Amino acid sequence: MTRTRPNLASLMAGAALALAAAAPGFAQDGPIKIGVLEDQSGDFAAATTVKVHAIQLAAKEINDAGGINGRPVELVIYDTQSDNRRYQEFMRRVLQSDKVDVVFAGFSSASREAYRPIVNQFDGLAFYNNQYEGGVCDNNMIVTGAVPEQQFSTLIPWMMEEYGPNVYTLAADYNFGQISAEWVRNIVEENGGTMAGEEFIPLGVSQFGQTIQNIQSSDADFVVTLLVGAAQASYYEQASSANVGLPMASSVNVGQGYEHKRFTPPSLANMYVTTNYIEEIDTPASKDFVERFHAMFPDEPYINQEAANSYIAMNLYKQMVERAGTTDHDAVRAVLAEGDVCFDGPSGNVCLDPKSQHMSHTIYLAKVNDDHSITFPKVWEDIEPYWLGDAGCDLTKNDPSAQYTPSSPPPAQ
Amino acid sequence: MTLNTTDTVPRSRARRLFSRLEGPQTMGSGPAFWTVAALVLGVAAAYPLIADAWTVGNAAYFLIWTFMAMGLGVVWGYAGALSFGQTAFFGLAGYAYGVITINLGTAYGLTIVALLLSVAIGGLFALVIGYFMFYGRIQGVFIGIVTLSVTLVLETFMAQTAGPQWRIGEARLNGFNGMSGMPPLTLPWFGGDIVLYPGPPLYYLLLGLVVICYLGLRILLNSPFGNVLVAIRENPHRVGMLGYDVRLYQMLAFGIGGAFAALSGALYTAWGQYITPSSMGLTSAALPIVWVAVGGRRDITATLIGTLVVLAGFQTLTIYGSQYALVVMGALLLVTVLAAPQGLIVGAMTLLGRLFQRSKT
Amino acid sequence: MALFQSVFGMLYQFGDTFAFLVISCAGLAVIFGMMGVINLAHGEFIMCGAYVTASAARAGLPLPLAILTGALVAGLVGMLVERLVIRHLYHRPLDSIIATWGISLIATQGVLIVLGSTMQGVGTPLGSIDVGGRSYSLYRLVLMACALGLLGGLYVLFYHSRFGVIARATIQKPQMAHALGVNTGRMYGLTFGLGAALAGLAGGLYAPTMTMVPTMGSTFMVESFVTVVVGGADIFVGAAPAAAILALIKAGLTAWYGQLFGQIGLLVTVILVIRILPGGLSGWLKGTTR
Amino acid sequence: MTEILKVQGLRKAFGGVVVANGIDFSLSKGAMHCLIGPNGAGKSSFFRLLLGEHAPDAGTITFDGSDITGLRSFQRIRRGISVKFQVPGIFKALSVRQNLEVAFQDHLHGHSLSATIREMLDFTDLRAEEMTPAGILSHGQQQWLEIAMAVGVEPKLLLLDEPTAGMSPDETRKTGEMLHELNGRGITILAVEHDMAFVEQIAKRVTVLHFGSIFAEGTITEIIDHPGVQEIYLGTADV
Repeated sequence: MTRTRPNLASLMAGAALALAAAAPGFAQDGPIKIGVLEDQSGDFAAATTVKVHAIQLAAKEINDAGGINGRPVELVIYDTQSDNRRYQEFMRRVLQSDKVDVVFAGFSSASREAYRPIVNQFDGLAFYNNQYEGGVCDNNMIVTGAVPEQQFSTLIPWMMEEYGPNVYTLAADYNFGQISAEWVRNIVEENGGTMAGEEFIPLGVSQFGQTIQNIQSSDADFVVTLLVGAAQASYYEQASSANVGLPMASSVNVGQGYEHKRFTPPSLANMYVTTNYIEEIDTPASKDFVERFHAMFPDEPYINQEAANSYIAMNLYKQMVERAGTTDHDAVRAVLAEGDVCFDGPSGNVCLDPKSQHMSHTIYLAKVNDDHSITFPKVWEDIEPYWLGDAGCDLTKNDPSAQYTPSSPPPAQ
Repeated sequence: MTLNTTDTVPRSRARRLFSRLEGPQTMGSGPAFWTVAALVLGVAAAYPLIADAWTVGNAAYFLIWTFMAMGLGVVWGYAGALSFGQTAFFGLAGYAYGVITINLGTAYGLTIVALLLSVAIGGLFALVIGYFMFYGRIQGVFIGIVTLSVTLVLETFMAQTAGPQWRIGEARLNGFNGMSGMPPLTLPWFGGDIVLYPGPPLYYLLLGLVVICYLGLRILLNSPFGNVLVAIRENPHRVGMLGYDVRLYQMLAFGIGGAFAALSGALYTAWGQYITPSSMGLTSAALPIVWVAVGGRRDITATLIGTLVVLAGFQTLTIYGSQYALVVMGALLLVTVLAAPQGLIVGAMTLLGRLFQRSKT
Repeated sequence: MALFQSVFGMLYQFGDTFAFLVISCAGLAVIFGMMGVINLAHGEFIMCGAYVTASAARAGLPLPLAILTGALVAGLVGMLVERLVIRHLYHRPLDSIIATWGISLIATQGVLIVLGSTMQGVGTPLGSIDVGGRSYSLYRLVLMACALGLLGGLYVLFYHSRFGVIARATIQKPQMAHALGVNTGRMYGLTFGLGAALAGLAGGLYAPTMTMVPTMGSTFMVESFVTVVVGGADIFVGAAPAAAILALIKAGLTAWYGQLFGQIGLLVTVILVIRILPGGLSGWLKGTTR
Repeated sequence: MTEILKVQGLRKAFGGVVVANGIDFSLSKGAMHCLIGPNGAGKSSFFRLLLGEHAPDAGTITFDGSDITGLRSFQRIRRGISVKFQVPGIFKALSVRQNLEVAFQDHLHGHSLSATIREMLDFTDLRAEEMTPAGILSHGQQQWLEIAMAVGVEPKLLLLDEPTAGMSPDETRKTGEMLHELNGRGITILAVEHDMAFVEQIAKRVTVLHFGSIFAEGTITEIIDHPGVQEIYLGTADV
């Protein structure tokens, strides 16, 4: 109805210009820009604000030491408000408008899946520094968080040996819970145990009367709790007041949401968690890390495993760029493919696996005592993220950009 | 506000249609309004030539949501039924687009077919829910409760479909983490398909769609159908006593609103190649109501402008105001309801109109 | 013995769900039933009560007193909110939904900014009892008693007290009450405050059993809305049987099909009830007795 | 003369309250008829039954030769029954013109719609208020607007529930003239009315309703002279 439309040719030219401008910058001068998308408000803020601080700490240390290849690090930080849509908006913004060299992004798996298509579209490079259900085989992603095979292949056999072969799993009814429960089930079977029960709880449920009764009437020796979110965390208080009295095993609690600090003792007593870092670890490297952290952020409530992973990821990226001599993603990945990208940090020595671009970990078994203090009955070193590589994901050869699970593995080559 | 009715005899069907672009149900009429509208459209069309790629893609993203808002404007502002569950149709269409495109691929413009099918599925589902409600004499706030319950049931159900058994053909529903891997809209073109990633081409497609939908709604709302809708909002009993089947009109309006929400949902999925159950959750369900309420629900122009302003405003607030964004959002709602119950944009337009009138006389 | 054990178990689960529904919906039911206002900030009044209770208890107040303090503070906040916002919206019920949702946003995020993302809770008191080889939390039994006490107390308050008679008269015939010299504005304020206080009481009672986060109120919302809607406008005739029926449905579905079906069952029930009994249970019960 | 409306054995009870107790009533084409009776006599309920807002427990309603007992309200309206309520049932936020458009657009289009609207504006003397929101008209004007809306659907039978309630004597007289004109055009009119002067002005015949039954029927003078009517009507009305 108006005649103001530009003609098609000029339109296409404009579009081409715009697209060319959108391609990731290859300038080798000026600062290295790092995008940070983490939830500083909303449901997840309790566990993720500390990740931003860890990245800021690493950036400061790197800059104080002369930057990466002489170029300073510059952070571009957005609050994603625990909202998947904000991840979509801001991932496009950091890649297209801020033209960052690398992004550190995401807490929930849903948020990662929300931004992953955008990273793929712009061929960006993103670090996901969270423990999760595993299985992401994507050339544009580097994952430093622990995955189920690392946490459960250590935790479950140890618990079965200590307390008995009958296992009851209580898991959040979504991807993380279901896939983790699948891992638990498989490992229990491999080790000759039996599942005394398995129950899935919808997100947001806060009343556990029936569940507690189900557990009590089963003959479980211990309960694997894979509960997520503030509402579901009410389980511990309610189970404790009903005097369930069974030991608990978990891969999510303590290491992430520091429930032992937030809940009133003894609701979490006798819980065992496999984590790759928590601030109670008393190695010299860890103590030093906590000290430096508190020097910069004196009011930090807790330094969790995600904070350590974020800090480690910054240093791994620094190393890869220095060895590649550029921030170009192909060059950086070529360094990763050499298979010797390692870093001896607060959680011990870790290395990146070229096939899956996931990270090996030292896994600490943390036990919550009656007064909610932490002891470490067991430590496993150099636990590999083996499953993806064994299942057929090899990012040095091809890039399916998909997420696999034990029940839907990569297609046979 | 200028009231304008055409007394002239429309000579043809087309003339009559265009005469309905203006009318008492929509604000803005006369050469001044249309000149401004044309100018705005001109600026919008020239926008990609001056703005950078991200800004254009981001503007396209904002445009995606306006359909759901305009649909809610019809249902709530014009037909008087506050639906809290437009996201049910949004989400359903999003998943439908994903399932269809993942299974059929992008050849022969099939993504466009998938888009249309998704809108039809969302619209049909809305008609079914509308039939259930309006023919069951559900009224007032209970419409909000039923629609909210519907969207929460869908969310709760979709959130637990992570297992491998939940697949439709090639498409895995993938539970709470959301479905991904669907292609963006793809136009068949000589010498290779045009893939509409967020950028100028998608922006122009969406801008065109917004113009078509906006003008189409103006015509619809000023038509006899729109007259009856507004009359139902004012006094449903009387409308029935004028010989109209009120339930049928309400159901149709609800179906239209649902189809618009579905259009947003399918476009959103194509835009981000991702759809998640939380897009049907409580927070998402409330957002369209905020846009429409703040902009002004009783006028489609105000709804359109208000939605864009609120979306852009809150994103800016999130970028610069961080965690205070949600507080400001709540405060804005309170201020709107208490100080400008007809909506901020309608309030501003009325004020402007009054000033304009005064300066003329 | 096994029979006794399972019967007691089922009764306990039913009572537990019943208590949760009654306690969490009472405040909403008073505000919706008496004033016709849909209060989307209901969950935030619950959160307010819970936070105040936890703070007071950890400051050394005995738990019952702390819970009452929580209810009182929530009630006062409710009266303030009524004064500033709700009062202007009695003739615009849809707008009051939006306004209360705005309040809810401000409260949730405001608490997050001011008090941080979590708060340490108070442990559940009273320990557990053993019945037939299973242990049950004693505090949950107290909650069941509280639910019954709450229903009784409200009945007495609204049908056998001066406040209740005036309140019901004011809400049914405001002009008449005004003409009779009742300060109707104050009655609205008090009624809304009572609803908020009941929400605060719910928060206080459940504070020892839950995680304390700014969004904790939202976990009460679905259940309380479902109960109020199924109950219908008259909370005394409708809410108690609605809670009983819903508790049966939810506890039954959860026991036999798991938590997912318990959740979905509630939502489907509310849709069907609205469709079949537009006036809710109370409308239906009254209709058949007229 | 043929019957336009025939009601046989109409019964309706709400719980224990009987609002229609076997009403037999008929109305011939072209009549101008008034329905009177004390408060609670069942006049409004009778209208609701005729309009299909309540379903009767027993009895049939025949309109213009066909049984409409099972039809929904809007279907009855489409057959040619129209109604004007006691409280003006207009669309207050819409302009006078829009009110009329909504009323007429279902069967009129384009030129004939505009012509009818103009005619009705003249008929009700609302020409000057065409663009005024109906909510700010005077009470009498609102009543006339609704009469115009009710007439515009071209009814065969027009039901009026206290058309002059709240009107000034001058407005009442003018309303009576309007009704005579409409009746002259062939519209059958059935009105519930309290104002006996107005009844005298318009009605040829009057039916008295009492406790849900027909108590008496006849010309206005017959009814006024009827001793029983005076007793029940005045007796109750005076309280």
